[in-house]
Amino acid sequence: MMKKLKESGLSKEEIVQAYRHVLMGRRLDERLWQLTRIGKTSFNISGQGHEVGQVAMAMAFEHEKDYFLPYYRDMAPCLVWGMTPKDIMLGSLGKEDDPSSHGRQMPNHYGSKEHNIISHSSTVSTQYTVATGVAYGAQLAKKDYVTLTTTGEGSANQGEVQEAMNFAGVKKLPLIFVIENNGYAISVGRDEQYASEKLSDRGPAFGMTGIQVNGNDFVESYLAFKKVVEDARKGFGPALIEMMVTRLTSHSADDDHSVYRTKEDIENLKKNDGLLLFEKQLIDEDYLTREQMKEIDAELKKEINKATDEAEAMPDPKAEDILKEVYADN
Amino acid sequence: MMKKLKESGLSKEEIVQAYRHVLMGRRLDERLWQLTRIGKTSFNISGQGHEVGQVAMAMAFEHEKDYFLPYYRDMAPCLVWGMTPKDIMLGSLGKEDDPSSHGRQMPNHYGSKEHNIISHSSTVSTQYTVATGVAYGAQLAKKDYVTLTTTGEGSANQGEVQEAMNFAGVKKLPLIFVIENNGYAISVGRDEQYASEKLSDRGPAFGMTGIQVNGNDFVESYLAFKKVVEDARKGFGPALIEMMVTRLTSHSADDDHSVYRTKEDIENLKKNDGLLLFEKQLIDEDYLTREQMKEIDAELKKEINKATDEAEAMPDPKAEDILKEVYADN
Amino acid sequence: MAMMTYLEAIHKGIEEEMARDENVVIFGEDVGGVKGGVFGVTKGLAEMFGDDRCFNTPLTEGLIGGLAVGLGTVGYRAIGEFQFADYLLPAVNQLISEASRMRYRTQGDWTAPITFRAPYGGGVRGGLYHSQSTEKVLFGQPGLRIVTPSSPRDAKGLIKAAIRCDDPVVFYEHKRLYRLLKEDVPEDDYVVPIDKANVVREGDDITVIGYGMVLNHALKAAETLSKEGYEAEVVDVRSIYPLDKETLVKAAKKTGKVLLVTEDNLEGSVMSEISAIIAEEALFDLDSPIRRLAGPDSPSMPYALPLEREFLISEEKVLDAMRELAEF
Amino acid sequence: MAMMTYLEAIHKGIEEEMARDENVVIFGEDVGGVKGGVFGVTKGLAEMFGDDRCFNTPLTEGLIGGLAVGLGTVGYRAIGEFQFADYLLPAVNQLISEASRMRYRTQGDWTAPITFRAPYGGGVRGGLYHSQSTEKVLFGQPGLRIVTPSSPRDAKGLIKAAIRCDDPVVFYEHKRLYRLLKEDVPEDDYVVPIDKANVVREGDDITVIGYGMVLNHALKAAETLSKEGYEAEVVDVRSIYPLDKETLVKAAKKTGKVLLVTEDNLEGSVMSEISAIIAEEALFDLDSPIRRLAGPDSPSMPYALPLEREFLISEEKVLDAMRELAEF
Ligand SMILES: Cc1ncc(C[n+]2csc(CCOP(=O)(O)OP(=O)(O)O)c2C)c(N)n1
Ligand SMILES: Cc1ncc(C[n+]2csc(CCOP(=O)(O)OP(=O)(O)O)c2C)c(N)n1
Ligand SMILES: [Mg+2]
Ligand SMILES: [Mg+2]
Repeated sequence: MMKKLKESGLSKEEIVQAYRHVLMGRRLDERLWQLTRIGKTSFNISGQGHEVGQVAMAMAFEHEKDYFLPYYRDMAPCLVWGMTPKDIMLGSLGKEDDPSSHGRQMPNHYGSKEHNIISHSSTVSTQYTVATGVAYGAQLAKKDYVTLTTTGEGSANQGEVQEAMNFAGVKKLPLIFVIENNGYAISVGRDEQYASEKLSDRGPAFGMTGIQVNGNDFVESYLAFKKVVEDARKGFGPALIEMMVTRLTSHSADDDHSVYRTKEDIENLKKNDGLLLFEKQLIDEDYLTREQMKEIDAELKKEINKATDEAEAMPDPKAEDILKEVYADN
Repeated sequence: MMKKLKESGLSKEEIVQAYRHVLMGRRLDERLWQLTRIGKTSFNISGQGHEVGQVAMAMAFEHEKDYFLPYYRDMAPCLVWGMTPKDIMLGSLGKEDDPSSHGRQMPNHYGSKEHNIISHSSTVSTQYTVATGVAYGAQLAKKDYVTLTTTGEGSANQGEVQEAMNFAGVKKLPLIFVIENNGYAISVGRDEQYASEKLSDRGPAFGMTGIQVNGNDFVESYLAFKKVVEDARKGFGPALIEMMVTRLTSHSADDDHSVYRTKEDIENLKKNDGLLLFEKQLIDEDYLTREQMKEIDAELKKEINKATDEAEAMPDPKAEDILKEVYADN
Repeated sequence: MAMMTYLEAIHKGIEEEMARDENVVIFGEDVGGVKGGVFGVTKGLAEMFGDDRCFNTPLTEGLIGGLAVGLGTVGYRAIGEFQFADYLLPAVNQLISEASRMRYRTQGDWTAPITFRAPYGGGVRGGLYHSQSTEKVLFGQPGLRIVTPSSPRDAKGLIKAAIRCDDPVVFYEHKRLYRLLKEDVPEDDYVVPIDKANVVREGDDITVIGYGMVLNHALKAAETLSKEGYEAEVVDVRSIYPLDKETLVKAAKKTGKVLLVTEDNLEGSVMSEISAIIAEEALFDLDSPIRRLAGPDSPSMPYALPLEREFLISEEKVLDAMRELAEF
Repeated sequence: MAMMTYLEAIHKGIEEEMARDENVVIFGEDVGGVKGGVFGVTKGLAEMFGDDRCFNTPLTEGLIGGLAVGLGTVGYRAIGEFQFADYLLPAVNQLISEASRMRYRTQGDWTAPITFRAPYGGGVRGGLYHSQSTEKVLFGQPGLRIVTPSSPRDAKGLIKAAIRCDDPVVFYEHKRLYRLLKEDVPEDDYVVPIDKANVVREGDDITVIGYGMVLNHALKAAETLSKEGYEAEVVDVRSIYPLDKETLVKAAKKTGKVLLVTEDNLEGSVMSEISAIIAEEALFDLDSPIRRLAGPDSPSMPYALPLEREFLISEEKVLDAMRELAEF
């Protein structure tokens, strides 16, 4: 049973805005797969099936001041934080103006100085310890920003993740750790990844609240984040949230999940598609009609087309700039 | 309130033997401090205050077949496993016949091929992941040996420790993880090290039992280990035991704890001296008289004198052997 | 003989060793089950040898390192896979502090005979973190061996040698060569020596030393150069650490003109050590400065195509450098 | 001017920078509180600047690495201490994948101005894991700087330069020099350039290049040799990575006879890169092979005194090598 949308305390406008973000996440990602298939970009890795929880998560923060250290499936929350579809496109096409890395990192390595989204590498979970520094900065400066960092459930087993949680617990850092648990680390299923029932149990083991939420339940997710963000902002310390989500696609453009997921499994994925469930809820609870959704969809597609065209027209990084910004003095 | 000795299910002989090990741990370490002070050895780091729990721990294993991956304070359990005072001496004096490292590692880096004690480095806690390989070997070979590994509560925060526990949980390895919690990582106290109430809470977070025991309570410690070792041997998987102990000395010969422990703290240490508490218990529960203890003490000292003399007479490693056993073919 | 890609040859070598010795086990992220590795090197091994001997680990490279060391101490021959050579960095402490020293610090009482597999190299649009040559990070750690094959034939024989070796061996596999190279590979049980460089082409005019993708470039460039009247001696380093000094110095002395090629950055690469060895032992046989051809000193290769291309050593760049040296 | 040991000079440099810029923070195992580091380098800083700016971390080097990077991104200048250089190995992933690449991978949008302190070096009966020169593990990672002072005067100026530098800098401190060296150190606010080698002694007969303990041996040996009629040019590398090629090549050319000294293992050390640079850029100015004097290729130095002595480079060994080269 999903929590009713009105229990969120959000206005209708805000809920509709949330839907737009969720849908934009989906549609933009679909476009990126297309671009990958036709060879315009060489790689994609997507948040399909994570978007509802991701958007709920991001909406619990104040994007003007809070910091975000995402991982590669977090396109939707980066959009909530302020990045534009064009920004994402520039990254996937590896363009000079890509705000994430200026074409230096692979697609889906999100970052934006303008929007307080701190660059992450491909090496999983290093953002967890980096986030402790960002959060400690708030304490030092006596600022009330809260820091958010995310990773996958496979990556959450990296030792550094526990080191970061341990330190955050000790210093009561204003830092929200998130594990987006889609049950797979590429082909490796839950049973081979960890033995505890819930990963959120690791919260208390490191001195903080640990909450598991259903990432398909927008309100459950949003309220859980709202609470821990408020607490963190008040100085009550960090929290760990395990967000249960579904990976609807293969791991990435380099993977084919039909090798290790049965046909049945793959067919069943649709039942857990958070977008479809969210749409049903929006209709059932009278926030939007199917018609209105179609209109939004059309608008978003136009925006995506425009972003694609504009991004494609932008220049590539120049070969002669390869040594730029290796050090501060070059 | 400490558990009565007879509740251990151990015979009087076994209990007295336990006491001999505890006392030998203490006396041998005292000798090593002396040797350090007069410059015969350059370093010592000791288990004083850990011995009662350590001996209880070691007695729950079958030393002919079980493997032990100790850390530097584990002289007493190494003695229980079969190493001799002379073996220890050879290590502290850096002699060629030192079974731990043939004089190549610093003192107190215990190991013995003969006694299934696997060599550890100075880099803390790497033995935790190494121990998973040893334990996985039991499953592969369908052997029923159990593996024990230990570390300090500071070192237990290393990421690798959690990686090891996580894997052991997944594979249900016959592996007992121990944290000897003496409240200090050199000068760093508990509050700066971790925020959870008990480190044993990390057990369930990684899919295994976690038990905190009072390491000064011989029977409580012994019974806890006995149970988890039996379970592990039956294939029920790993366990984490947090053993609360006291560090009676400075961290090592290179440290002076009076800098960061108050005079009062240091005076109070004696109250938590497991050896004294154990002796009182042995007397109160009629296992030994003060007189008999003195006799034992005298015997042990003789043994230590002999071990010292014999070890001192042994040859140092030869300079020309510095490249021996870098690779299999040299 | 059978036609095999570089990837198939590695697979075959592992399969043969697992069949030959039941103490050989293999593991890593996505290594087990039906996936059999993100590149498919271990595909089928779990079915063939059981899920106990070929299995997935959680996503924790430190654990992969320690697990392998522990298995080594109790008599197994572990093959630990790092999914990408870039991702062995979280395991560096285990590799240096434990694997490479278990034997030395116990004077042989305990040993860690391990093969760590690490797919490396650029030109796959992998950007900063899926393209690296990380061998320099582990280079110069006595007790550890680093090897890499540059042909399918060597790939099979060398992985077998690594598995049988009683030392810990880091076995680098060039990702671009996986499917690019195909040749006849013996079907019988042979090993390639773990500690020998290989003169793959003889010539009297210049000496080119390299391994991996750039070695293949050098071989092709040597043919072109031959038509121009210069013959290049081409040496495959193969045993990256410890180096086979004898073969390298001999090849350097033979022509007196040495070109060292690596797709790693210029500074701090394996080629620097080779240069130092030659400068120490063959200086008076040299007719020209020891020339290194390498990537620029940027932190690995960026993703965007113009940047990746700028970073990579191409056949053309190798040929130019060889020609220049020949004409020196 | 004030007489200061190498240790006091480092302490003083940090203290001055913390007083000068409130964004400078320092942390590590035992760094805070009343202990102030196992060697006492940070003693008093917690009291002076508060427990927020000088504090203890849990025993987790990966965390120290990441914490520093994160602080850098939000405008702080972190000084992270690794208690021993041996124990930065668990943080190698953070140092290479994060610290050294934050600037590059964002083309300067995000940066990580950090100083990582690492006490290194042998001769302290520290055995295999308290004696290492781990700089070679980090060498050749563009984006990262590695420096080390070899005198108290440089120690103060260089730690200040490292803290002010907008790049991540690994600052190696030789444990044996902490209390061994004492000299007059300026009390004013000076910095030593972060990227320059230093010619510490002029001479025309041979060139000796080194850093740390062995550099001090070389300086003493040079005096002895001078009495024998040979004058040695002695160069302190100081900026280990990137190297100051210009100064090094010039010094090599000046005498044509080069001795590279390191207390690290022979193979894969920083000296190999220096040798490669000289072999590339000054080959025809050389009158003798480039000679390296280094520890044997054992995994660091064993504990037992005869073995530790065998490993270590002594003043005598340096003098012998210098004399041999001078007479070549
Ligand atoms: C340190 C490191 N090891 C391995 C990889 C290769 N890799 C990339 S994603 C991935 C699986 C991640 O799974 P999970 O954390 O569950 O995240 P998900 O992709 O499911 O969202 C792996 C093994 C990597 N990027 N970094
Ligand atoms: C990876 C690593 N970092 C730092 C050190 C230095 N060091 C040695 S012991 C120690 C404190 C250990 O404390 P704890 O784990 O509580 O064990 P205890 O000494 O109290 O038994 C430190 C920091 C080390 N040996 N290894
Ligand atoms: Mg996942
Ligand atoms: Mg402790």
